[in-house]
Amino acid sequence: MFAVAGVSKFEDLVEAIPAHLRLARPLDLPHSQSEMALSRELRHLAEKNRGMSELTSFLGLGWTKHFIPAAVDSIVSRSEFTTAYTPYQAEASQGSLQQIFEYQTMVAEITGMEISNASLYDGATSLVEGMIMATACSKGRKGFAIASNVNPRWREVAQTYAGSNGWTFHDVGWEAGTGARDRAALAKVLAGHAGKLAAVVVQTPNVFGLLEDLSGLADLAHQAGAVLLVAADPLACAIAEPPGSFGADIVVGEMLGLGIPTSLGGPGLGYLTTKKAHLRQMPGRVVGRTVDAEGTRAYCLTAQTREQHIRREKATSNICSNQGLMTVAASVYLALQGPQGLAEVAEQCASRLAYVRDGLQGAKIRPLFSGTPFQEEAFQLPPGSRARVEAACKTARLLPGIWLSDLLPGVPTESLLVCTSETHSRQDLDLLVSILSSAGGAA
Amino acid sequence: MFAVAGVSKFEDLVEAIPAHLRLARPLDLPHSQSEMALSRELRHLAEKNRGMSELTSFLGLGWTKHFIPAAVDSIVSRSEFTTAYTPYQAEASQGSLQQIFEYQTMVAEITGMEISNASLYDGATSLVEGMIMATACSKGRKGFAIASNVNPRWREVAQTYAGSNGWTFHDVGWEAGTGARDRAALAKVLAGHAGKLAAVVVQTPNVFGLLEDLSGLADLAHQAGAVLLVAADPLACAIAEPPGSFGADIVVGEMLGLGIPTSLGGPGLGYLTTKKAHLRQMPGRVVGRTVDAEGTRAYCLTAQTREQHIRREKATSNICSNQGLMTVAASVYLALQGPQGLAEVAEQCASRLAYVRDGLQGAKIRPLFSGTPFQEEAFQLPPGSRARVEAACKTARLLPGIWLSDLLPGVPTESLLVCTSETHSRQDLDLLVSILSSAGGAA
Amino acid sequence: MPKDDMGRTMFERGRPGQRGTGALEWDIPRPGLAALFPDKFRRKKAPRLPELSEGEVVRHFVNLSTKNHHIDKGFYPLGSCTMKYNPKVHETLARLPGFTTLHPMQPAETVQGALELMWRLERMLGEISGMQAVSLQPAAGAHGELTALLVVRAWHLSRGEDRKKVLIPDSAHGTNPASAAIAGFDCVTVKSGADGRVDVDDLKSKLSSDVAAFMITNPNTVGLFETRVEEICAACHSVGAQVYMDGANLNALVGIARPGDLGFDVMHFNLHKTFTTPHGGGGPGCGPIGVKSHLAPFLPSPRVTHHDGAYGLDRPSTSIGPVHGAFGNFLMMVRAYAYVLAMGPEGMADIGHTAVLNANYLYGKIKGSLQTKYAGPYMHEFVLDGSPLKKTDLHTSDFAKRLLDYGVYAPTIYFPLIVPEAMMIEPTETESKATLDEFAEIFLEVWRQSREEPDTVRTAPHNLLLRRVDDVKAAKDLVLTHPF
Amino acid sequence: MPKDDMGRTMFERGRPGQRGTGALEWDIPRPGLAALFPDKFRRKKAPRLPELSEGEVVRHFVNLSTKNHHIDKGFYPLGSCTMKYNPKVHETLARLPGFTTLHPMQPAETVQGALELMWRLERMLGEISGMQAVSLQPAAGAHGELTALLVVRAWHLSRGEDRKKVLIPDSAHGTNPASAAIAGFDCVTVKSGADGRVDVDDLKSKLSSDVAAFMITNPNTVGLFETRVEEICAACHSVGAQVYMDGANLNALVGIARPGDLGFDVMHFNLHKTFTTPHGGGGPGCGPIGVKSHLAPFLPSPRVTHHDGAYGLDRPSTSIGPVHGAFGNFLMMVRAYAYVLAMGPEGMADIGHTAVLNANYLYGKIKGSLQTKYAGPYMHEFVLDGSPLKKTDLHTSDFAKRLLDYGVYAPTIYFPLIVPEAMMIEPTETESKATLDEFAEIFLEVWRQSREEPDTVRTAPHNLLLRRVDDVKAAKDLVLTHPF
Ligand SMILES: Cc1ncc(COP(=O)(O)O)c(C=O)c1O
Ligand SMILES: Cc1ncc(COP(=O)(O)O)c(C=O)c1O
Repeated sequence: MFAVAGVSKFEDLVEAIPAHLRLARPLDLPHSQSEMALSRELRHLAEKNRGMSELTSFLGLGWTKHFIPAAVDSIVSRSEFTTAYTPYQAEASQGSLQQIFEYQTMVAEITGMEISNASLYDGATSLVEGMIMATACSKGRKGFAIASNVNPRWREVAQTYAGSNGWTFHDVGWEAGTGARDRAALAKVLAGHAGKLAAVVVQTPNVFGLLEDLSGLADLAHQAGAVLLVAADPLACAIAEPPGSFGADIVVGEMLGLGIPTSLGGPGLGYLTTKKAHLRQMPGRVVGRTVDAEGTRAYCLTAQTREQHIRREKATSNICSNQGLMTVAASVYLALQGPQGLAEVAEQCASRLAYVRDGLQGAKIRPLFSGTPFQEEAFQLPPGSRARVEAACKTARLLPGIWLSDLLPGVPTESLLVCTSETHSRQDLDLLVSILSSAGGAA
Repeated sequence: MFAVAGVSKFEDLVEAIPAHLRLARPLDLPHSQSEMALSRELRHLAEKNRGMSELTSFLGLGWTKHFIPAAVDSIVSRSEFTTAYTPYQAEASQGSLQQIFEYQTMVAEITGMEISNASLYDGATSLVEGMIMATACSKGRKGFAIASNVNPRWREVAQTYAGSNGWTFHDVGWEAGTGARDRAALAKVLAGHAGKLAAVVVQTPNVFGLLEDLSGLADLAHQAGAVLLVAADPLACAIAEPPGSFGADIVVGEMLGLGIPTSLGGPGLGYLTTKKAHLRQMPGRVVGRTVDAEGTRAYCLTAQTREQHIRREKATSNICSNQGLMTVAASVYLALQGPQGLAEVAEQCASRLAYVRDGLQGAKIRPLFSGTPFQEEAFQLPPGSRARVEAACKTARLLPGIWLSDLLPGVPTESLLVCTSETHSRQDLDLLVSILSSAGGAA
Repeated sequence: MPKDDMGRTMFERGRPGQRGTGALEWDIPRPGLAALFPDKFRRKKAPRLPELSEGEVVRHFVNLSTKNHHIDKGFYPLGSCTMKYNPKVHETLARLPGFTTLHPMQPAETVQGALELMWRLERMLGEISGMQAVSLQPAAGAHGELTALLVVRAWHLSRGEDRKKVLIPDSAHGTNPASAAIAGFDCVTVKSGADGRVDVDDLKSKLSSDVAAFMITNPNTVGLFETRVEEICAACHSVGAQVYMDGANLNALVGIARPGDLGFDVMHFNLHKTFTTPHGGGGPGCGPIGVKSHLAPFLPSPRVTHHDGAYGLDRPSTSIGPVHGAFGNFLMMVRAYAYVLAMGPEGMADIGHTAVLNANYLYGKIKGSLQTKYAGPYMHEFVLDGSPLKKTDLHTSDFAKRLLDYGVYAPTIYFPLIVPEAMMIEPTETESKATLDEFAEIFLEVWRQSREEPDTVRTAPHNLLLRRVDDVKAAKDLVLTHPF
Repeated sequence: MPKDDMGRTMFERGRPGQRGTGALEWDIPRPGLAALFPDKFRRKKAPRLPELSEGEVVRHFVNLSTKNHHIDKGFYPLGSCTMKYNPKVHETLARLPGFTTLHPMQPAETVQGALELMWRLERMLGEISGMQAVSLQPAAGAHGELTALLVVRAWHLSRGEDRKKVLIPDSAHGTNPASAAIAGFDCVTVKSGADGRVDVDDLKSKLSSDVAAFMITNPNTVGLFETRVEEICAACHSVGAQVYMDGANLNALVGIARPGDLGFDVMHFNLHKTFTTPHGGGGPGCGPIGVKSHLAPFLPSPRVTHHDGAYGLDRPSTSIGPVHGAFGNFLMMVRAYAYVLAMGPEGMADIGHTAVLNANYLYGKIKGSLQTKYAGPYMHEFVLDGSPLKKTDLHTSDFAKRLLDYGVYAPTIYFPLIVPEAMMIEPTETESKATLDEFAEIFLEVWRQSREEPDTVRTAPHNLLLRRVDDVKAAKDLVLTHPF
């Protein structure tokens, strides 16, 4: 092969690398291992974790464990989807292209919006992309009226991007009673920053797991010349009126859970849907329907003049590789469930939370807020009970939820954010209720 | 749909079933379960077993655990292979057909024979099919000179078929020193049943794990007008001279282990290879190479006039469905290993046994026989030690092997048949040696 | 290039020394082959296996795979084969390490879950079939037939009778006579009547005290329920013969009628048909047998037992002995068990209902073209008489090949033997009306072509990777392994 | 029928009420939606998701899937994308429940294995790249670029400097300027010289104390190593600018040279290229960044720590903060870790060697047709100048489409921008010589057709399921969701 390559030895091929810059020693890495040996090692590492099949977990915060039908992975693992690249050559990539088109349709339907992109990295970065998009939609404004009850993990990521983008965040607190965004506070921000706001940013369900009432919000935002950016849980949208019905301009969020395992939070699947009028400001890939030279229906990447490979520093986003295969997982999941199945899963999640709430009622443990929860809710345990609860849970191999105060300033230290799903059996729920009632009940 | 079906209601369609014979009640079965619930139940059943990933096992007897590269199941699980039927329509089944053709080639190569069929149920039934075939090759003779050191589990199955087929078994014992078939005894049987023997039947490695020296055996059989039927371990054939080199007429055996997990012994994969001259007596499907109408290379089922759907009661076998998908597993495994990889696995197995033998040597635990083992060997523990060994193994979650006397009359009660493979780490081997040495060592 | 590449084997790719697996670890001393085996045992010439990288192996098999039709691709109307959808969860569950890593010689206390599953599945099959004892051991339908006949033989022998004959209808599947022959019986053919069912008079005329069993498929192979089943069973029993039901077509009956209630003594199941374990390109299947209690003592050993909450194994002395080296195709049982759980009593009843409706609907859609020889309504399948094709000098096989061009598989052809140019169509219950409609459209179009442009049909297929495959040449040349 | 069926969506199949999952168990009371949500929150009109059985869903996606080219099917010479074989064991390991069932908010003591894996992988990437600290958090290459630039910005700010400019060669990938813009920088383009490498004089002329960083791809996008890398780094450092290496082409260097040793301060890795995590039709990727120690305090939080045998998490106050909601694409890290273990030091060195040899061999085979603009030898890829196609009025895109007809994918086209009608070919190290030879043959044949029968090329593809797809119409009509 060297002769054809026009050289006589390997070194001739890399003569452009100054000799003193070449690596003169073998890399200091573990020795090459057989598949058997490395499988053993990885299994060993996996066994050092206590996964949710071993622990009974009520952790949520947008990364929710749902049951995933076997058909999902059976499709996802087909190398036709797994080992393909971004579908550049449409004629040899109709599989991925049509699948993305169908995904776009389903996400748009679920959120009640007109169009969707082909995916973003995760929920948190989808919020950031939504904000970048909002600045573009508002001709460069950089202020955000952002609810304090947006997932703090997502807000933190937005904060990371804020400095370099010159963004200012105007926090809108929550109402002490309902846990919903404070309408008066929002009015104040809107009034106080007229002409400067790119977007009003809210999340539903919010970090407390409570549905935000979106009615009238779009008008308020639009009157301020801002767009309405809503982070929404797609599963909640199966049974709750979606942001699109309330005139939201941009909807973002996380699809993990719907066909996608929690996997320490990644790979997840960020989505972004919007109005057709905002297409030119939308980040990321998008697939459109067209025909081939003979008029046969076909799909291809389109509206590419927004993207980095064409517009470079003027692109709507820097995103290139996104979460392609995760859209396959979500598409298969949603197609299997259909409207009925998805609604039933959502109803199961909410009903199981209601069961827990009812159970805790007996031990006088009440929700922190009076708002309407979907599948997650903060419960107020008696002061000083946290250590007792933690000890009891450890023994029972149970993760009871997230202590809100670890996440968010301004909440009592004994607020526990509990997330239920269809995967929790009645026994799981009873166990949680009994532990919280005895260890965390009124002393 | 009923209108098109020409009826007005379902009952009209089944009017041929006398009403009083119809089932008037729902079946008494567990209620329909969701995929989530039934997955839980099956996982629960699976967890009630102690598999070989939890136990350190030295069980063999032809069902040997080998490491299976991930690529095997990634191919096997493709629905193109999993959900296809027997490749009747060649033009729409070239995938399975070519795969079987390649499988046939590899099994023929490994056993050193000219042709192979497309599979049989398992090793035991492959022996039976070989015997049925032998009767056909010998124009209906029904006597078998069969070595007593053939796997007794397989012999038992042959026994089940013997009565209805009118077979007589003439047992050929083993040599007390080497464990190999007793040559003198064989000579006697051959002489004593001249004109009546369909086949001489031996196995290599035999039930003691020892290679049988096949030289001269074919001549002896042929002189008696019988065929030489050899049950052979395909992995041993990677490094041991295969039966084909010694003139065997029919070679049968089990491929489980080579890409196929042990799975309580099934599905396994019975194979049968033979000489081209015996094709007309061969049981089961076979694929041949041909061309299509334009001369393009193609494959199809062939030599079907031997089979039940054509010949009915005169068929060479009743087999119809066989172990198709398991031939995919074996084919991918063998293709991945290639001659080098397969030989290395075989060498690993044999070397690990040698390591155990060396280790036991120190505790004066010797092999029962002096023959040459492949990956399995019987060790003679001191009289009365079995209970001690069993107790120690239970504590160590170890299955040390098979007690030969449970399987075979005429062997000491403390002979332990130990099987090693490349999956045993040095620690596994050391553990076995130490337990056998202390609990089973000379008291 | 794609065309040139057709049929190229692994043996024609790769390069010497390449392998698709990494070298193994030698954490123990390596004595070397010479130290392990005396020279006389050592292999001199390595088997000519392929020498390829993992990527090349995968690419080879992935590309091969796409040359198959399969259920997940499209309609598969193979009569008698029950090509229904195989739920994906079965594949996941059958791969649980708690099932796949079990060794058949493990002590029973370490395989309680597996034994429990088998024990329960036996009882489920018993309930579904109305049989009183079940053995899961046979590895496929034909194996079940043979096993069942050995059981019948053992029962007769236990009563001091060495009966020699088995009666089989002329419409029977080839495995029936083949199994009977291997079980040591002489086969006697029973004629079908004008209605496609057993000619009961012919049957009666052939019954005698030398008849061990009558093997009958029900619904039979032309898709008809044997309406006179009670009379048939009574006639057989009156001469001491057993009645065997080939259960390949059980899909039509589940939840509607039970073989045991119909009077059968013994039957086999095809888990790879009725219980949707995947066909795997020709197996593995699983062919349990069910028997009435008088035959139970003779079932293959070992038997799974259940006492005081513990599962165990028993080898009754009355048993015919084992018919498989281990327990049969265990992982297929896992799949079937999951299927029964998913279905439940309601789902089970739907199977038969929908399968029957689909078959009759489809026949209703296409009967303007080819027709059946025997009048319906049918159970789960129907068999067309292809003789009218002869008018334009065509055969059923031509018609079948042309169907392939439209992305569907062909029906089972030339079986059963009692229908000329037979074309046996079984849509199954998992196909939607839309798919049946599409198939009907294709069928009618090929029928049109058969009359108006028969050459198109005669030279089919046209749209596949290959044109008509020359099976005559295959049988003549007999190239059965790669010629190195 | 297959043709008619092309492009038919799930929304055009199925029937109302159908679903592909069974009903769930209600082992708790079912309050009903009305009891759960006040009316104002309840959804009035259900989303129009498909209504299909499991079998129909599976058939739909299986059939869709086969309309893709993919690595396991054939050669995929996409330049800059490193389409190498993805070992199957990675897929198995990344599906272990001990990895997939983890929640990002679990206490560290319950995810020790995951943290250990990340900690080790960081160090492995550090050793491979010669960088001193690594963050695995960015979800793809572009995300890594952006993260790295935020780190650089934070470093400058920590020194009291708010630098505004980032220099980027004209040959750079589009993500480089796009990332720089989102990181708040102004982009300044640096010209490429006549040899295809950075024009160092132009670079120097643009360097100033307002330059935060110079982003450079090495080997660069025409497949050439930046020979003057030391001089470049020195020049940048002399004005206090950081040098960033886009590591998309790291595959060419592994085991041969290390970016850290070359003088770079910061870089990103594409685990989905060099470390062979599968591309998934456009992700998920994983784009770790590596930095020299002075930048380490600014890496994204949380950081994985290791003290006294226990792994934990730390959120240093100097950090730029998180760039992902959790830890990044964790399962991709699992795959990359397995890959490094499989390769070991020896295997790692082979990657670069074989990738470079394969690229130069392939160019040697085809250079009689189209040629590169810049002289080689090349590293892992080369870029052909497609302008000669204009003689017969063809474009690189036509040539690409015709290649598809032969069962291979097309090269990356029209990138980099400095080569007219660019065609960028990266064979990778996992392709065999036989495959390269086959591709060369195809390429030369298409070249012949380009001159002798240009219409064949202009109207390609001819052998695929579709003819040329009309992307102009797509961009005009903008049908981005199914029109119900
Ligand atoms: C009616 C009938 N009986 C028996 C069999 C044999 O079953 P198996 O292929 O499982 O051995 C078949 C298989 O096609 C069949 O259709
Ligand atoms: C040179 C170069 N830089 C950066 C990127 C962006 O990487 P990613 O797609 O992972 O965001 C690519 C991807 O193609 C690339 O080729």
